[in-house]
Amino acid sequence: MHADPTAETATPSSTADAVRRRLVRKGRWSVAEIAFWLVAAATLVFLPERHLILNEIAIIGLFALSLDLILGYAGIVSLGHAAFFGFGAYAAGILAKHGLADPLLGLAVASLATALLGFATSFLVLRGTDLTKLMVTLGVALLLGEIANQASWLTGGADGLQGISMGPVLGLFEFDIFGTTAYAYSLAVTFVLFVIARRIVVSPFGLSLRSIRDNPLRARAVGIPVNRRLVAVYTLAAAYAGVAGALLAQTTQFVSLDVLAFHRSADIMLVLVIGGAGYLYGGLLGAIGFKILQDILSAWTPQYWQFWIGLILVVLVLAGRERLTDRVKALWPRSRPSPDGKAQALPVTPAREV
Amino acid sequence: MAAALETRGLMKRFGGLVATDNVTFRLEQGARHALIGPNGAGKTTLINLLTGVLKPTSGQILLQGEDITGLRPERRVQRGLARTFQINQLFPAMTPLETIGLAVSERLGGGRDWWRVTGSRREIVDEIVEIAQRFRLADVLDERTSNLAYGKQRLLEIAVAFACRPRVLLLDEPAAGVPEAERHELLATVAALPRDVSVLLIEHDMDLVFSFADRISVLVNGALFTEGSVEEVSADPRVRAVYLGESVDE
Amino acid sequence: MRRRTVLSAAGAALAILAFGGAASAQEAMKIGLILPMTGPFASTGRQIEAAAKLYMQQNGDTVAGKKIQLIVKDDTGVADVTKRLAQELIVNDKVGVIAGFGLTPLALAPAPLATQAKVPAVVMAAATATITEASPYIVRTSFTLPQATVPMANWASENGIKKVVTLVSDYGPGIDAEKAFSGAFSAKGGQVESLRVPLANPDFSPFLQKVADAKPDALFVFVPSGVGAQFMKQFVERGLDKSGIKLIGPGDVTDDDILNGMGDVALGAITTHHYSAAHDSPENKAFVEAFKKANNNMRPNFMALGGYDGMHVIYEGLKKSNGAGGEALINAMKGLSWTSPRGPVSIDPQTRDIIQNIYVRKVERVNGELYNVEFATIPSVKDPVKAAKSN
Amino acid sequence: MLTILFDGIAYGMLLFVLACGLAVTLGLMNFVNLAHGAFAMAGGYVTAVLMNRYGVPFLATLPLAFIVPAIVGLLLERTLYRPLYGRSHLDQVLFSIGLVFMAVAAVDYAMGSQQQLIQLPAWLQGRVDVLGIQVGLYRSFIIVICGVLVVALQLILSRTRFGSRLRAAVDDPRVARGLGINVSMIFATTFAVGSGLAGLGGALGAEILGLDPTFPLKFMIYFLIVVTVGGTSSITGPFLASLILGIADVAGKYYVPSLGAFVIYTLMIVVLILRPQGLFARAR
Repeated sequence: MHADPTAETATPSSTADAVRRRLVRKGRWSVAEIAFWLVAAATLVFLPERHLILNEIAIIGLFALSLDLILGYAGIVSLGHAAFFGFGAYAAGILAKHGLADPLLGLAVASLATALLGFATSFLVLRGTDLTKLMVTLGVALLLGEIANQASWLTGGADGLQGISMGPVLGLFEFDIFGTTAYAYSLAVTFVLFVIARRIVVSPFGLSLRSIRDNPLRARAVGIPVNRRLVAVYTLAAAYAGVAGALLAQTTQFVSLDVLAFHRSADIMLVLVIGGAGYLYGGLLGAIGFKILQDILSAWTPQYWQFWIGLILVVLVLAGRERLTDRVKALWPRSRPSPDGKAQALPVTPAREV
Repeated sequence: MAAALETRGLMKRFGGLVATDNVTFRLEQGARHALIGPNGAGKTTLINLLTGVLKPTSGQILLQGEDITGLRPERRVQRGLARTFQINQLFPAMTPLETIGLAVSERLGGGRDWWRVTGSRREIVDEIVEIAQRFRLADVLDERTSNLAYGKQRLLEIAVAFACRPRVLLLDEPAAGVPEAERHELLATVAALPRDVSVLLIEHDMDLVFSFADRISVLVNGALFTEGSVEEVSADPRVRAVYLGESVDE
Repeated sequence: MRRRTVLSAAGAALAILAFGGAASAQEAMKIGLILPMTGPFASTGRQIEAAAKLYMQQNGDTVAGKKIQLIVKDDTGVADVTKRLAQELIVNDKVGVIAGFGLTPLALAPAPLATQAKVPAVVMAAATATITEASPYIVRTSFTLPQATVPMANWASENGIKKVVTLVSDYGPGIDAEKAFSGAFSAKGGQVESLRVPLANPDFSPFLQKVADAKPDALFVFVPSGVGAQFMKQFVERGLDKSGIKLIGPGDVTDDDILNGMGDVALGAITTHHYSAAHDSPENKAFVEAFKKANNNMRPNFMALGGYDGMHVIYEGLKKSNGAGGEALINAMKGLSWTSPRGPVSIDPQTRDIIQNIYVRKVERVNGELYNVEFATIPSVKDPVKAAKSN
Repeated sequence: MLTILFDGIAYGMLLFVLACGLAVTLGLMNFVNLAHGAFAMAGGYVTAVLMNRYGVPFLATLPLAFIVPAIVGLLLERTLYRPLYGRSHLDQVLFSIGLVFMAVAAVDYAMGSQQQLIQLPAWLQGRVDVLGIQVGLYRSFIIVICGVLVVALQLILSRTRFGSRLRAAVDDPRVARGLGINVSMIFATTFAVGSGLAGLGGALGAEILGLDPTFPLKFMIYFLIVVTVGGTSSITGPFLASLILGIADVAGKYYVPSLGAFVIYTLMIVVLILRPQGLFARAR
């Protein structure tokens, strides 16, 4: 990390090598990261009883990762991200219901369909303050939920979409009642998409997104087509969320209206913010923390677990959430903690001042 | 030969207020041209018109002889018109390395590249190194921008604009707020900008204007008041009256 | 250093997950009770849980040599959570029966699991007719909406009502109720006009205005219990009661849980349902008294009864199957008949739905409190949808 | 026809009283207080408990439905909210959602999860015929109370010393502080009043909107819609937005019942796309 003291006097080529090393290093995996994924893979063998909730965690983690792409990297706040999650879930579910039972084909179709939806709605979030964006995205999700409710001939309406039967993954692995196939499948998909996302955020494209988040005025002045980039990442994130939704539909073989509900969007926001936005692992860690906590608390007190979740949120914020997440972020070489403790990754600008 | 940058009858009205009044102006190739004027003369509006942040009410802007009036800001940058900001507009959470790398890779078409790691292309790395050395940032490349000394931040501000390889560079008060100790480094760097870049300098600091510019335009109340060589303008009694009188002859 | 922190945190998470799993099941019969305990439908969950616990308290926790253990889970009213919880209960806790299910999608989501794992599922609340068709392992102890609704249509046409507007919440059970009523009522020569209200709807006034414009003899209404109160109030506020429009519907609108709080606005509403806390029988008196005593004077409603009878079906089924689960248990449940607090009931061996009396009731003030007072009985009603199919 | 308009106005007025406190906290303190609905719920429960357990008449409970949430709001503002003013919006969202969860579970624990119902006095029930229009008495009552409140708020903001200080603090807290205005005190007072108004709205709305522990979550979206559509820079913005939304919602459901639920969301999206700052925001 220390600056090369010989930089100014060294020959250009040796400096160039140093610069390149520094830039390329950011694409390299740290030990903590590798350990994280190894532990995740190990749970396939060591925690056979918990595969069902782990499956849900993997799906929520992917969903939160998708929100991180737009919130943490591009600075677009969304309170309606469930629109894409639910759309993907319905796409995959309806497809399977009508005979196309191959899971991977379903994922592909669902992600394409949601990408289209994301592209179409991305133009709504290019303008306005954070509050406006929150409400516009929320409105889109609510509208979609209402459409799904009305179109009960297609979606099953409020009763939910029944009669989904999935074929085996890759033609080999049937979904079992222990959720092992489901978890392995979701984890594998999440991992692959994570690797892609990780490449993307260290690419020049990813760098340009961060620059837009930090200072759109300057980003434009550097010649970055800001709107086009935002549309691109919003579309990508939509596709990711669509895949997460499709995974849920395929592994639970049921889709109900609440995949589009407000609480999905709000929960995923909580998950991401708890885990910390802007370093990709936030969504995954947040999903693990939130779900385990919820599982323990709601087993302990099914009626009143929400109180304790609420208390934890309040304490977390008062105790300085960012300090905690910064400590975790520091494990990842690329993102350094901000010394002033201010939200470097949290682009939410004051509503009145934009 | 076409001017590097030219405006023809440029007008901007905000409601009843005329902020830019029929400005027709040429920035010659390789020029070192200063634009001065008292506060509220409309310098910022003019810059915003040139860079495309604002749309003119009427009139034309030409870059290297081509009409760019209707182009969006980022397209103008891609055509070779870059600017710096009077108040730093940097990426506080990024390092100078990333900032310059961003601008370079963007210009080389890398911004659409979402698969390769930044820095995997040789020509990008070479150019980052060249710019970092030119702007004396090589020893702070890995610092967080928000932690840099103010003078270094100003240098970075110019370096980012320069990394866009502009044919025309608009410098908006580059030395504003730089402490005396760091000033020399900055002025030397500005003076050493290559001659194939035409520079329009917007400045309050008359020392800098006189040492840097070979031509001066004076803007008053949104209109072009006068234009000429440094000697002509500094000798013009009307200019002294409206402007220089206050800042030079005190 | 930091790496170690994260690794140990990961280890801790693993440990929590591992030990969160339950111990193995031996001579116990576990019942997984999955209910919405939080969220908008929490009161459904509370009633059922209270009734199930009351039943166990009254009848002991050992049946056919097996110790009954009740595991309550909160699905927050979200279908995929219900499914996951059911799956975990079956796979990890090795439950012999899953039960509860507050809403239609919550009952439908885990249905394939019941089939796959051969675990009986006792539906204690959800009332859409089709639910028992989703799996041969589903038994229902609540009611079906057509079951409660068709008698309403018959009663209405027999009592001089010619024109009815139906107003239902726009979701499965609502549409079920609307179809059942319209079908039966127009078959008898009545005239029906239909309105559907979004489920999340705080203000009924525009819909009620439409009703007022239509000037029907009666308004047939189905909204989820809970929203019923707001509906009643706005009905009266709009003066529809005074303009001679009768309020009729299945008993969800005059839910016992909140009926007393509605006040005089509810007076005179006529409903058909399978249970009223005011049902006049010794079984019911004992049930209501014990329930109130155990639950801080809360009045049991039809949800509670569904839970109570659901436990009864499980207990009696186990007795008949000698403690065996799976297919033996579901077969033992078929055809059970007993006297419930709601009256004589039995489980239809073909449809696994409950056969029960439907009562026509009117809201009246009894000893200072509002009750649905039964004044006519239609004995042994089967679910009309499935009855029509089998004919 | 006019009845629909009347109902829409009453509904809109109610929304306004419920949401205006949120507009103020958002506009003035730049604080995203999603727990706003919890204060409304508190007011509703104050009224319900006083009426049902202690037999206090409806009208007499209303001042308390204002005062209790206002005091709670004041205490929370002094202790928990204040340290978070400078924090990011996401922190504020997380914190206030946490408060909502706690409030929901706590009320559930204390009061049970069922609907709380109140009995209006006889003179507020039913409706009368005014010039051929059917007018609900309770809705008229709501319109009158809310109308008085709107006028009073507007007068306080535009005519009193407190109002001018408040506006100064809104425009630029630093300058206001420099002028010797006790900004912190103004914030606290405003927060308390906003919470109190929400409580009053909750009490008035219990009859029409229902009241159960999930109230703050159920109506959060509506409050946010009112505030974003109306803009946060004035009181009149959210007021007009409430009216428009109320009327559009009621009329939409009356004339096109099958599309009823779409109206309010579509309206919001369209408005925000055309006017991202809100319909009635001052140009900046």
